[in-house]
Amino acid sequence: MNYPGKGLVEGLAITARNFVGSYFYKDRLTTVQYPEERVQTPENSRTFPFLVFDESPDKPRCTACKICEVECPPKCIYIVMDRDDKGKPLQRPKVFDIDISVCMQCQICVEVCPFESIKMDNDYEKSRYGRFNDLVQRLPDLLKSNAYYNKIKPAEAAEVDAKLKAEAEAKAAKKAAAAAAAAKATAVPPAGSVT
Amino acid sequence: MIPTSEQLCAAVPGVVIEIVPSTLAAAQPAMLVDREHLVAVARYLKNEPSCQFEFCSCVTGVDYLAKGFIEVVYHLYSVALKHGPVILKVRAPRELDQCHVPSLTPVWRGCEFQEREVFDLYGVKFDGHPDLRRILMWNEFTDHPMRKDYVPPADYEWEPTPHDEVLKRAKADGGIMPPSALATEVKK
Amino acid sequence: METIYQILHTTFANVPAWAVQIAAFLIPIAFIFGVYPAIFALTTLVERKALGRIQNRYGPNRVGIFGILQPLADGLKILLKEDIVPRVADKFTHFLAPVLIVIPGLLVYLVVPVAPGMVAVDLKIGVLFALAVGTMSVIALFMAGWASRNKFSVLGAVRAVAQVVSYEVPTVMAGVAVIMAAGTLSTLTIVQRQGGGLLNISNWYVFRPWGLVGFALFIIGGLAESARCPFDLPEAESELIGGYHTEYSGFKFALFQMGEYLAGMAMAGVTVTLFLGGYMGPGSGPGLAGGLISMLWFFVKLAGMIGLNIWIRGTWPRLRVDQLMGFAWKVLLPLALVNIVAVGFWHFLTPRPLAWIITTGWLVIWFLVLTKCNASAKLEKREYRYV
Amino acid sequence: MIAEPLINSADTITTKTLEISIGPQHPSTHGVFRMDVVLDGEVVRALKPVVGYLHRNHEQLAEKISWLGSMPYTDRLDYFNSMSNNWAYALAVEKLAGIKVPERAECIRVIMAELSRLQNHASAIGFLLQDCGAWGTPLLYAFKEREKILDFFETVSGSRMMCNYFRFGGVRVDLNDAMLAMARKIVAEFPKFLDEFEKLMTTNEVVLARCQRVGILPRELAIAGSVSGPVARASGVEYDIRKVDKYGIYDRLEFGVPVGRIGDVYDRYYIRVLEMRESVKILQQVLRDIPAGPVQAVEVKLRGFKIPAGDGYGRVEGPKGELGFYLVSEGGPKPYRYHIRPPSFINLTVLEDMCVGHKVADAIIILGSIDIVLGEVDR
Repeated sequence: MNYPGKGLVEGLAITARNFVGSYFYKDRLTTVQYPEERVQTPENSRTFPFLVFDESPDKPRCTACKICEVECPPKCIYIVMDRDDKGKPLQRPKVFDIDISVCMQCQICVEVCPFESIKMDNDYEKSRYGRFNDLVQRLPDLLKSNAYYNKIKPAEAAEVDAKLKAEAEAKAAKKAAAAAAAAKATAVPPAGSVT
Repeated sequence: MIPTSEQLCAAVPGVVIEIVPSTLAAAQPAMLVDREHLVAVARYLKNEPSCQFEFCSCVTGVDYLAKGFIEVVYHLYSVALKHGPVILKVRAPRELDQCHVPSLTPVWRGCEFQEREVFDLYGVKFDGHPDLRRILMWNEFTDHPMRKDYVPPADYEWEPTPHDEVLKRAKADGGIMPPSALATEVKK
Repeated sequence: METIYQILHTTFANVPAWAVQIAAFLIPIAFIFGVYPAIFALTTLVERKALGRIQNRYGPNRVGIFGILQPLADGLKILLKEDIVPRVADKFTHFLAPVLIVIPGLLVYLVVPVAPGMVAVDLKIGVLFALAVGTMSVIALFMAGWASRNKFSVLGAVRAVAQVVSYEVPTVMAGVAVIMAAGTLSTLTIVQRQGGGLLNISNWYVFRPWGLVGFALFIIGGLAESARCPFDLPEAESELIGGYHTEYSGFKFALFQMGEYLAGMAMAGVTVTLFLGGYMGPGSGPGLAGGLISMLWFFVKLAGMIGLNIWIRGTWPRLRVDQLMGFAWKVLLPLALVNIVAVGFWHFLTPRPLAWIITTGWLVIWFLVLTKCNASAKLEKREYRYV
Repeated sequence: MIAEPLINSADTITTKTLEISIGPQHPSTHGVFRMDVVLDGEVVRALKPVVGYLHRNHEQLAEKISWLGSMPYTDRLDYFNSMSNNWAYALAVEKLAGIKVPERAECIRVIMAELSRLQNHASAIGFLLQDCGAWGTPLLYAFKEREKILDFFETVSGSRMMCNYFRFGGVRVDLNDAMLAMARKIVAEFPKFLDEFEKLMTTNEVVLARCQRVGILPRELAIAGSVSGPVARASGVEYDIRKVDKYGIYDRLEFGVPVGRIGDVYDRYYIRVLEMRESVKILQQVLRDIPAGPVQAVEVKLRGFKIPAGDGYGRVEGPKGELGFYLVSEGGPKPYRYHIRPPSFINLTVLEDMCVGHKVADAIIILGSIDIVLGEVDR
């Protein structure tokens, strides 16, 4: 039956249902009281990058090859390679700054990094009071342990660890094979022809 | 069906059409038309029953600094016959005073804002455009920013991670140098 | 007022007459200035919580348990806010407008009876006084809009004046229907006439055919007068940013909010008095106990009306200016006039069932005629084909 | 004293029109957008849109970074649906470079684009009714659905709105079973939200009074003004790029494209509701049988990716209209010219024709019905 105010009354019925429903059903009351309750961010979620180190903070995986600095679209990474007193480059960054007011969290640096050393964090509480220097994350703030990486992203970290272990074994096997070949080469000449 | 250049030459007397190929994968050849006959070709493409290109999808300006001209590209589609893009290209010399191209807004109303944008960013003046004003930049802006030889104003704000020309300019005119940029860096 | 004077005089016999007279004056004023602004504060909280719940979210629940102290916090915040007056504004009128908007809202409560004998001033022309004072806020709206020298406020002010004036006419006509039925203009006697009958409810005017139509007209008139949804055009956020109170901040803005809410509650109070039998309800009667229960009944009905306002605000979008005017003049006014004729039938046709049939038939015929010739908001035949 | 002849005051009173700028900072201009409106009382006499407040010159930025580097920037174009922006850019590059996309990646792309269309249309009609004056209720119902879809995007790509999920030749992350189950749940619950929303708003007399016969866009003007997307289809233009270009696997999916007739604000509102129902149909088909297989074409290098010299134009049916990318490459790792065909910007061309003659309140709704996003208008 179609009386003139039908649409209006149906609208009232819907809002009434939502009003009453919000007291009983969870999906009718979707607010999360932020500081007390927190939404569990999914594993893939990414905020700002951080550098991974295996054993100690002064030996990060990063070798300051600057690939991420070149590939970063908004150019927010700044790297200076560490040098010992004689000027020989050490495979380590002396300065590694990320300006998180410029970084747009696009994780291209993670994709292009050949040494799996830069990964995306999912800690989103990074607001600061200062505008200039506070928003630049320097090397000490960026360095986080591999254990932390496994804690926040278990699946991804496990995959990365497996890959690194496989590479390490392959390198070790190659080195062992090369050492064996070198040892065989030195052993053959003195003993004459050995079958 | 998409008209061939011969058919267009027949339809519009005295037009000079050159086919500009694209990559073999994209296979979207374009028709470079000279400036005088552009409007006639456009009207023909729009009103010809077999073409009916009445939907002008995209108007773009491209600055070929090395070759010395600015190119305006029109992508036309037909809504009635649903067939693919016909691409019209027209070239104008880069110097601001000679950079004139006949406007196609009288033919397709949709080009109005897009041609204003090409004028605003590239400086191509469209003759016959009903309301040629700047659309994206503010009115007092004099330059045309998308040209390849455009030099942005040297306003070095605080930038903790400076790179290449910003770093050079900061060192040159003594801008505020963030500590990390001062770290001595020996060229590899 | 006289009853309070009697009560005081008997209890404090030895106090001189003039002191009792002053006390009898001050108590109702204190009651009005105390209770209704408190209800306003509570309504802002209840509105925000109810709208929140409608929209699947909590309302304010941080200040005090369940947000009870939120009105206090808002009041304090508004007090501390800087009061910006535009340089080009007409200073005096800009200052006077918020004051003038609150006064009519409070004056209407003088004639609204809260309990038997408990009415601030028992005017013989109560209803006329209430409706006349109600429209005084229009002048304040226009003063605010014009004084702030802002194009959007002028647009809002012009809309406010047009809307309140054009909705005042059908509302007054609907009030005339009740006055004819009750035979008096005094609100106290109107409420007494609606008493008696089954459980003090069956005699309410809303249960008469013409009363129902009058009640609907009063609700729509009340919404339009206090510029609440779906008639909140004067301060339509999406078009005019803030309408007449765009250039107000700080406590003047709070006065505007209070003026609007008080006007809305005043209209709700008058509607309750005229149609829902004021303080009449099961168990209400003279004497201390009956008085308290009747006061409870009055405030329950008032809360119901405010709840309806909030419910509508959470659901319906707003009308456009010309539709708003058309609706008032082309639909509501004829309906109100027809309603008066219906009351005439009701009064002179003594056998009750015959009266019921004639008036109901008359009203229904006219209702159909009006909706037929004003058929604007109907879904046109629309066909969508799939390509 | 000779009595003056009676003169009709209407002839002598010269009323002045009121120029107001519904300015960059205004509650219902969907971002930093300004309309200089000439009002005669309440009626709009002239309306000039003024844009450029959010102009970041994204096209010049793209000329300085690699092809992949500007993929995250495409999320910031129409920040309501970063997934279909990514697809438009990826499609243009693949068309230019001739890259083949594996089957599973195509299915994932359709899922993401249609989910992005759902949440865009839901918030578009939510905002439209917010402009009509429904104080937040429809918008928050629409946002409740949108949150579920954004949570799905965050679970898959890592960020709710700035997904940066598509790569040339496929997508970045594969969908595991948990993600697919989440997507199926969203698609199953969406029709319930739509029915409730329609009951709240579609037959509401005030909405009908406000939206019917307002801002009518005739079919010829829509085509001439290069209007695309739901705005054009509401006026009767039977043109949907998913059906015309048949990109991705849209040719294998059965879905209808709703086309209106009158082309007023109500049609544009209802076309979006019908399009949402079609998108749910598409999603159900694709989610039913997703093939296994690789998710990204192998031959695409991550760094130093070069495209042979030439130019190309690739386009996608975005929720707001035809979103196209015109790319010119000179064989180097950086694009020589990177142009975006923004649907919201071009749909504004006909805004004035629709608004003149209506009231101020209608101009606001007509703008809301076009559903513009300023990130895309100003680029």
